Amino acid sequence: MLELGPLLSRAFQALQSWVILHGVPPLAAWILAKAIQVGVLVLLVSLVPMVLVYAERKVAGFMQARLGPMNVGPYGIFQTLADGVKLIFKEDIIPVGSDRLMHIMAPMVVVSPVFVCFAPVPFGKGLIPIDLDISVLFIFAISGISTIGVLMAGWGSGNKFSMLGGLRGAAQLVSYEIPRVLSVVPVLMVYGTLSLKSIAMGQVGLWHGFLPKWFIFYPFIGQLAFVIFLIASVAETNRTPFDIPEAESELVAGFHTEFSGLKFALLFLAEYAYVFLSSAMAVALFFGGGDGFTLGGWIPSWFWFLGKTFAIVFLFLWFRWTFPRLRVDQLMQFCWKFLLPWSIVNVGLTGLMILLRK
Amino acid sequence: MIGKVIRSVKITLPNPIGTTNPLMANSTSLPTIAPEVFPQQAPANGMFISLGPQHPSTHGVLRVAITTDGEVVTSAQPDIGYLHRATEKLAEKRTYPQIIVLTDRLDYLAAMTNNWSYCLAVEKLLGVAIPERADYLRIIVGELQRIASHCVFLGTYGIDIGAFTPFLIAFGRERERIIDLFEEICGARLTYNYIRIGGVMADSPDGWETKVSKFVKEMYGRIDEYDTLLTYNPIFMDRTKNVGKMSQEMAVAWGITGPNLRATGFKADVRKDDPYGLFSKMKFDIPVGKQGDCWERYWVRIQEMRESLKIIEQALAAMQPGETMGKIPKTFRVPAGEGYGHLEAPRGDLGFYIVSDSSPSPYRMHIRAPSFINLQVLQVLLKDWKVSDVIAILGSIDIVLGEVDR
Amino acid sequence: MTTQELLTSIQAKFPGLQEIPKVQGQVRGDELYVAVPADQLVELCRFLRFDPPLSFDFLSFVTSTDWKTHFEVVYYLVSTLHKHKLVLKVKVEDRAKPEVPSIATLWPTADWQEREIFDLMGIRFAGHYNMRRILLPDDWEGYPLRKDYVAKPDRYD
Amino acid sequence: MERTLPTLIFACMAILLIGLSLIVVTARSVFRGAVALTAALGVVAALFALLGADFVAASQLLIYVGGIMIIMLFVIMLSQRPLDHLDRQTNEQWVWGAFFALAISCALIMQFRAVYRGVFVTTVATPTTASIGRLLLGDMVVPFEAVSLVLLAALVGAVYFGLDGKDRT
Repeated sequence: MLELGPLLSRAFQALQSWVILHGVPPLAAWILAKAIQVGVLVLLVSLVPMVLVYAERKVAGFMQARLGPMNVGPYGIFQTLADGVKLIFKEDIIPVGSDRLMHIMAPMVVVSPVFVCFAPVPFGKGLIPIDLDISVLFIFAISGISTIGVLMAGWGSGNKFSMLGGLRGAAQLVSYEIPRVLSVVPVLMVYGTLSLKSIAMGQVGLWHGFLPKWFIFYPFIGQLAFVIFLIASVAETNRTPFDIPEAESELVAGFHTEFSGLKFALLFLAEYAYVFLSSAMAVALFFGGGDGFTLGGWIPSWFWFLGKTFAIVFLFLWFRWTFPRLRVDQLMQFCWKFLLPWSIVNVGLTGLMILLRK
Repeated sequence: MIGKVIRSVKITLPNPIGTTNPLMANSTSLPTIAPEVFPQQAPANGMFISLGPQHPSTHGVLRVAITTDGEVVTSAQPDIGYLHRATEKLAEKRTYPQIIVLTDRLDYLAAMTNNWSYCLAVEKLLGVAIPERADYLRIIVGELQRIASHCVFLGTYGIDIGAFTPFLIAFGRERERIIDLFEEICGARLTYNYIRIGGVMADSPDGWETKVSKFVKEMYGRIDEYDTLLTYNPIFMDRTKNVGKMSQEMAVAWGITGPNLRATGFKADVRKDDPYGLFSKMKFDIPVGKQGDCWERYWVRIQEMRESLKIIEQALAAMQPGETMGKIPKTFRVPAGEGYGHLEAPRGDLGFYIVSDSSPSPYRMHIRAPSFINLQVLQVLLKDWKVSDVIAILGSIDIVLGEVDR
Repeated sequence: MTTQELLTSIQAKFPGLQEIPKVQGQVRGDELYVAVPADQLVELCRFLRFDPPLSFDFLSFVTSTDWKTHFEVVYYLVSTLHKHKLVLKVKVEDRAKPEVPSIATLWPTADWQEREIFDLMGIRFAGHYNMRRILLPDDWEGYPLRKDYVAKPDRYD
Repeated sequence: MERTLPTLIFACMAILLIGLSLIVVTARSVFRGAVALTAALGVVAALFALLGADFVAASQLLIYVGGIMIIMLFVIMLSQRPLDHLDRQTNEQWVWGAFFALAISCALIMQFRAVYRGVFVTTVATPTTASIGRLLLGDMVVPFEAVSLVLLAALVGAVYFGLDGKDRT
């Protein structure tokens, strides 16, 4: 009824045929169609951080016995918009003694992979921009490029604190990438595919008539995989308790100390977009994507997907406002001595389970 | 490390100090903790880091120059004086009552105890007795001030370690209420000028005492909340336990006072050792730590807040209506001589040494500022710790730059 | 230990030392005030610090007063074990080049306090490892806490 | 149409790759050179993707760009200072280097021209993951494991050399 996917694809086809009827070559029409898709996606991905920033402020406010933004618009809902406008008009400062080219390129390198990463995310029935066969691997691979941007930002600022932040960021991101990828391997083994859409589709249905067939409900392996994935994702997005690259009490603001205006906004946007991406991935991998178990027929799948995603985003916000920050060596120990062994154990357990099933 | 979760297990630390002094009284060896001159250049394979004066974790305009060998601090030299206002010189040009205003600006997070300490010294010189009600009011505001000050410490220390929420809870909720109480009694929220020579500025307004006792009752629960939020948080404990350890010998030799000294297990408190006001009538414990690490410095402060609440309750119960100002003329001359008054401020032993030549203003006033004296131990305390521990150690010493630079 | 006992045990080791008598009409705390010549200071301090019955392990503060004719350096010592207190006063006659031996090796807490006195009062502490200005800028002229210090108006006045 | 568009993209990518490679060897700043190398590896991944090797492309990005290059940049950041790009990276052998590079590339071009004459770039849209997996754990399992053993040995060696003298036992 309210499913957007079929509606959109029908509208799309109508548009395409109308354009071709009016003498536009099919290739141009195809490019136009893709351009519209990309435009919508980029717009959505840019809007999501604005929502998240507002949510973060409100959640923080309620956790800290205060109100959060209240002045711009009712309950301050336009606060992020105002901030965005402010950031756009702010002076863009490139410090003397910095590597100018790296300083300018860093925010672009950080932010552009995010948009690409959203391409294979199944937002709901028929709402998947591009169904890649290797979408899980694709997202991990592309999001790794952002790390280069963090390093470039740290290097290009010509500031010791930025440099330290960049170094810490690189070490942390590379380390946590490994348990993060390994934590997803059990899911891939169970569903036998690398496509997020197929994984999400594989989780539709109920066990014993009441328990959804989501991966998280696989005994032990599901929960363990999800916990490792969540922790590693928090670390990948540089948020508390793993916000060591930008630890404000130690490194001022880490790798984005020297960024202002739009460049800072881009770095900020990337952080929140990655939070959203990680949550969306977690939903597709562990929570059945757009599957709405018993109520599935009543509420559209995209609504389910977004609802679950924001529930996981809330976890991210919750962590940030309750935990202190780890020290660098503790962070590394936690990754290499706790997360990594357990994620490997989880892969083994999953293999055992698959063998036993056969 | 994350594995060993200690949650809501109240750790009771036995008091290792009985009546014997831990410092071997007959030892003739010198303490081997003489600092070294700060090297002018970074070591060959090390780095030179200038932390501050504009840095979010130096709690004001403090600069700490650090040289490192890899991650390890090889030498640290705090650089102060950015906030120097020459209070001691200014005092020589002002009359005695006017100086109270200056003392407000020293430790601006604990202005009440500054006023009190100064007034103690002047009252010693004058030899006046102050009314009982004034003494009780002083105890109440003094202990409230201690709680407020420790609330700021708790919050800012949380931020240093990366937890933002305790700051807004402790600073924005509980301290705010204490400040409201202060505003009601003296009209000011930060620089109170409430405790005057010979008594206090004004009696408490109607209903103030019930408000205080209501606050005290609620505050017990709030401190338990801090325990769940920060004190026993495993990450917080990982960051602060066994970090920045200070031995008793070292602490005493460096003149450390207050919670920092007590965290080493040394039972020293001016309120007990050299009771002033009516503290000899009050029943309270001195919480002490064991090994003087960052976590215990923090923990001692949390426990102290509980003890302060007990003192306030006792003072409220014992307080009778009466005069709040002794018989002090509007203008007076202090007899010539010298006097030293000190008390247990939130940051340690705060004292005023006043030399008078029977003129309306002191001939010389020296402030024994606990933050200033506690800060210098950083020269040796930071050594051999990792760079990321610097913030944890610096924050746990709890300095106020207004008092360091005076 | 009472002040009298303190005095006798100090005088047993340092016979030349005298208590500063209380001037008629002046007020003073009930601590023991002892005048020490600068050349005996370190030796006396070492004795006070490590002698078991005395064990003044805690140096509360060091300060100085400008008496126009001379300077006076004041040490306030406390024993955390016996809870007795002692005030040492060192008179510095030489106004042109005032110098007192440093005791920062006995009580490290004197480190910055001596530097502060040097900074504001201009008394040098011989043997201090790092005798530099601490609060004021290194190029500051004069010693502000001296009574004959004249504040020069700067661009902010 | 289907033949020219991929070929066009391929040509663009090839030119980009050559340009980036030239930056790698000529950049004054080591850091910039490494960033250009990262970009070049990314373009190689794009070429793989264009040729239908989607798994290899993603692995290329994940391992080279997201792993190895980050470690290299990390090392450069630890050992260099931001203003080093003002220094000139001199290499007296550059003439000979350029000569041999040109000679080798000419030889390769000549060779490949003969083999691939008339072959156009075609994108194959079949997933390759499963077949690669079967190959690696089937016919190729012995070389695969041998390679991982070599890597393990290299890792142990690196840890050994990374230790301080006193920690070596």
